[in-house]
Amino acid sequence: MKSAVIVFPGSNCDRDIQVALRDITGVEPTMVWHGDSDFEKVDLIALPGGFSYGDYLRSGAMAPTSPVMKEVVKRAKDGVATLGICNGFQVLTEAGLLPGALMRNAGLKFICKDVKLRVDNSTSIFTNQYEQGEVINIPVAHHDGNYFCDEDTLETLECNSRIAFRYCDETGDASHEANINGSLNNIAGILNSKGNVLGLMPHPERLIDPVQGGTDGRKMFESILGALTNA
Amino acid sequence: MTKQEIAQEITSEMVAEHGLTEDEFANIVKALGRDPNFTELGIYSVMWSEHCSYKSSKVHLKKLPTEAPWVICGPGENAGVIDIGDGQAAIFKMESHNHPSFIEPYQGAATGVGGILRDVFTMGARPVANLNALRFGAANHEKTRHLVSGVVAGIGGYGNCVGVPTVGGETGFDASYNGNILVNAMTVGIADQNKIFYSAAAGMGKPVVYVGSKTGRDGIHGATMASTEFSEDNEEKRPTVQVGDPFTEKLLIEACLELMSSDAIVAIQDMGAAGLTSSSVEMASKGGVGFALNLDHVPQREENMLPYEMMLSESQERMLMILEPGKEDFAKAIFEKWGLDFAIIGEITDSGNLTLSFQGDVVADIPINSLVDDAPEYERPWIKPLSRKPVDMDELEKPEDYNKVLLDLVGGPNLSSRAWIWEQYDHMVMADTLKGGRPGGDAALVRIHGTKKALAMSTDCTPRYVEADPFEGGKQAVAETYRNISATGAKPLAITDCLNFGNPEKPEVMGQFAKACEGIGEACRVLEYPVVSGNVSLYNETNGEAIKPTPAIGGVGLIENYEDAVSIDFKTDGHAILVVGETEGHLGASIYLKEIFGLEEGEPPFVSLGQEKKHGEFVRSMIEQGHVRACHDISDGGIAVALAEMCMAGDIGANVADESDSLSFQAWAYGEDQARYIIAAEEHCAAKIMSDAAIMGIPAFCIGTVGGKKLEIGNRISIDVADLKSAHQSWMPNYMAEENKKS
Amino acid sequence: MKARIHITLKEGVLDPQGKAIQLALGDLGFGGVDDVRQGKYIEVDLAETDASKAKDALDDMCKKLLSNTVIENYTIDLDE
Amino acid sequence: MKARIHITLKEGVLDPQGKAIQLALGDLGFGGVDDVRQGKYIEVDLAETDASKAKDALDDMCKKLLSNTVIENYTIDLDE
Ligand SMILES: Nc1ncnc2c1ncn2[C@@H]1O[C@H](COP(=O)(O)OP(=O)(O)O)[C@@H](O)[C@H]1O
Ligand SMILES: [Mg+2]
Repeated sequence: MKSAVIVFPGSNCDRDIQVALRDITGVEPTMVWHGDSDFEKVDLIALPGGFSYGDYLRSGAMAPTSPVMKEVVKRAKDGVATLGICNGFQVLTEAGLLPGALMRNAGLKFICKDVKLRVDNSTSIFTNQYEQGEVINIPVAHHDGNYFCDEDTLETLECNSRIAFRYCDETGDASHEANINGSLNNIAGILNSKGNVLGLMPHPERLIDPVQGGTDGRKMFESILGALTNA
Repeated sequence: MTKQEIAQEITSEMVAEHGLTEDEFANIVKALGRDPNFTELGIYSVMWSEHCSYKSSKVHLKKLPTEAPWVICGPGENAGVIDIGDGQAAIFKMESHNHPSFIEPYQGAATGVGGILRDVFTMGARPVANLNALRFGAANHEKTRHLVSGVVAGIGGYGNCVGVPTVGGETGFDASYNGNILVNAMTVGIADQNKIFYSAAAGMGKPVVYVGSKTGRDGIHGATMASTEFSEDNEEKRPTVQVGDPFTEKLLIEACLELMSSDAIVAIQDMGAAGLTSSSVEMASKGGVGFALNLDHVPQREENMLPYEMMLSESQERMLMILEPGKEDFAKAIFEKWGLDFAIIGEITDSGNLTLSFQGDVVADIPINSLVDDAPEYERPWIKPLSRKPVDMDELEKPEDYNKVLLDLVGGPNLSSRAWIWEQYDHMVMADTLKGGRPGGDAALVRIHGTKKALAMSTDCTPRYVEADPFEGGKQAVAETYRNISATGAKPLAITDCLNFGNPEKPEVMGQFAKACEGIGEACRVLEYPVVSGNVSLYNETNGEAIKPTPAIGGVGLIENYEDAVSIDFKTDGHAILVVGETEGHLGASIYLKEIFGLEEGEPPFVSLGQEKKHGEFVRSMIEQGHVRACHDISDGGIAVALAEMCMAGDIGANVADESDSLSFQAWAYGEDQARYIIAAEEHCAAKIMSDAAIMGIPAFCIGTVGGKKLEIGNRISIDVADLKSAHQSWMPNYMAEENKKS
Repeated sequence: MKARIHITLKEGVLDPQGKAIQLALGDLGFGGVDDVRQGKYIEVDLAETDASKAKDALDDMCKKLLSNTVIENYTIDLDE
Repeated sequence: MKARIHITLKEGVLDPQGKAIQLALGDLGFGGVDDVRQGKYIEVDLAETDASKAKDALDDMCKKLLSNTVIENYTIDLDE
């Protein structure tokens, strides 16, 4: 399985996801500079976490202006699997590949800690190795992860099982207390309507080796590997 | 300032405003053979300021041990460098940003992080960890919350964006910092030993190149500000505050590292305090060469900037380097790719002078050696600090409820959880922070990318002790980092320091400084744990009130295989709990006396460096042999607090016997004797640990077992771990939630 | 030509920063603060001298970059 | 009573956000953008009906919370 990691100025989890992809797929991902308008054909495009363009103005707002994003948008629309983590999720919404917006955390502070997520869609190419309703442990690290969209969009997301992950407590309850950043319906990650684009705020690439504190992030990459190599 | 102002004659008021004494000015005139002009006066004033010249501290710093076989580069360069095997080096330093952070906590702290990062990557290292040692005023002081909130947000705002994990530090509250908070930031980086860059300029005619952000009128006189006392109205006379741009810093790191992978760079230096002045003077002086700079070529953000302003500006995110001739275009392309300014602003000369031209005129021409070698060096008078009387504990009424004592300690301002702080820091970016080395333990552990090795890092200082006895306190600060690192299984290798003190012109303060340095030096010698970099921050006084002497120590160690590392959390029912080291019940200058009785009295605990070394080595060898399941050093709050911390971290109880024997319970449980550790181990391992200890003559006693939901210590303490946790975790968030409430 | 752009959250979009400011003002003892909304204010200096062309360009800038039309509204004032 | 508060960086203070926006506008193909400065815009609804009292209170709010007077200036407009 071939993958590409898009590197924007200010990306800072690009190496982390590169390492995770290399480790799990066994193939070195291509690192693509934001200024390039074309890159080789790949099975997966990954938009890493970080602070593209400093996250000045709004998180993820400036990345869509870069040459590479035109190509990313085109390929994502053509059905190429596209994964946005943290800042990558923010970029995907700003680029219009996913609906809604990520606003400042309700508590206004940056949050970095392990959180519990409930897997609410275990059939997508990104999540098929998880059990439906499984509670997993993943770190978050963001200032703007408060998911917002209009009511119609929310209903569409809910009705079509497009909410991949929700913040929850240990028992899997997506409670108000477990909602770390004020996201609508505890949303932590969503899929596009075709299911080939996933954006999520937590960082699965930070939990792939037990010494990092667990391996719950591995399954996401294993899901992708399974889905894309069998396809 | 106009051009006329620049050309004006220098008056004695101007000299005084620049923080120079009459004698110092006379020396300038002597060195130049004429009166300086305004630009030259500005340059001398910053180079001769306390901050840049270390004029009061140098004589004492010279006594610190700086060598060991694994030291590649000690103090004097931008940061210290040590050998960590496999051709790799760890490069690190700690630095203060106290005054700016008091004036503007967010930007002050943020630019402090930016500055220390540059000190480290300028030497060719990729920064891999940030730490911060913070001291705030009393919790109930009206400014404290605002300062905590701004400083923490600033450190996070910068470090998170740059993408370097902030993995540790320390945070204290004490009234002596009400008017002078301390913000000490430390960065640790990793480089290949054959790719380390130094600052000495060499090679006649080679180009002097400026890269990074443009120069504005930011923070002119920052270095002089850091070299005077605060008074109430200082806050009004704010110099322009520097604003940090972490995005540009991130680009600068990547661009510099990219250029460094070639052989284009002869020398490189960041522009820190006193910006272009100190960077060019230091590079030239180290290389014994002259610099001719054309200021018209300096990238400028504002209009009509004058030489004085350009030379003294402290605009952030800038570097100065000497390139190999012919590599200019190659280098320029890299910086342009990263969207950064790149300008050739001058060349190396053999004049030995710093010669500045501006709009066709020579506006300054100063012998470099006079700026550095002729800088004042003072052996300021000092008096030996008075020694304190021991506290007579029998005079104090014993607490009735030891449960409440423990809850008050772990749930009080100084020992409560700092999660509120570190959760605002991305402490996992780069994906190399080890689970057991996340903030909250003894030392932070960050794996060296792509290897089995990990760095262990900790910052420590107990100002209570240093105030009570600067010599013992200086020793203790070093010993505590040594212990924190050893407790993870890593071998402590070297330290950096940040020596925060009051006004050096006061003999008592100078006495604290001198004795603390002696103590630090002594500890470094015995522990084979040299000082490789550091920073001094003096004049931490407001209206004549000095801070508690605070020599913050940042220690760095190495563990060969991170799978061997242990963390502080108790793991499983049935593990035996051992105390390594002698418990004598020393309560003088303890946190117990301070927080429970409101007393800051007595002598601090004596630090037997021989024992520190022996016990540290022993604990490390037990960890390496795989006998240890959890380990924590005993420091503030003694055995009781250490046990509580291990229970809370593991979410599991412990049953411990009251082993106070001839000591009173309070002395046994809360005494702060040094060179001690608590270890949890399976029973057969515990037996092995105790028998090995006996052979080596090291005290090691089994005091109980892990298990249950409560921490029970004899019949005096019995508390649900959940209650301990709730007290421990709620203090900071509750306190900070009151941020805007009227006080 | 100088433009002043105001970017505000759409009605119905929760404003965590505004809410936090409102609470903080209450805590500071300011009574009677019924609502606070926080937005952005951007000043742009343009080389363009034709007002209608400038306005068109600015409108485009707001749509493409300066505002997120999912959650924000914008207004443009031109100094002439 | 409604107030509109503008908070802008003092002259000479670095504005990394403004600079980044300016660059991004360039990347988007907008020529002739000479300068961009970003500030905050805050709307406050007050129960107070006396304009001069409201102004005093707002001034106080700006000093104590809304602006960082070390690096920012503020202006207050009252809708009356
Ligand atoms: N400002 C801070 N930033 C990050 N971590 C911090 C900070 N202050 C304290 N910590 C973390 O909290 C834990 C407890 O700190 P401290 O009480 O100094 O430990 P110890 O007494 O073992 O040296 C450590 O893991 C430390 O790294
Ligand atoms: Mg510590």
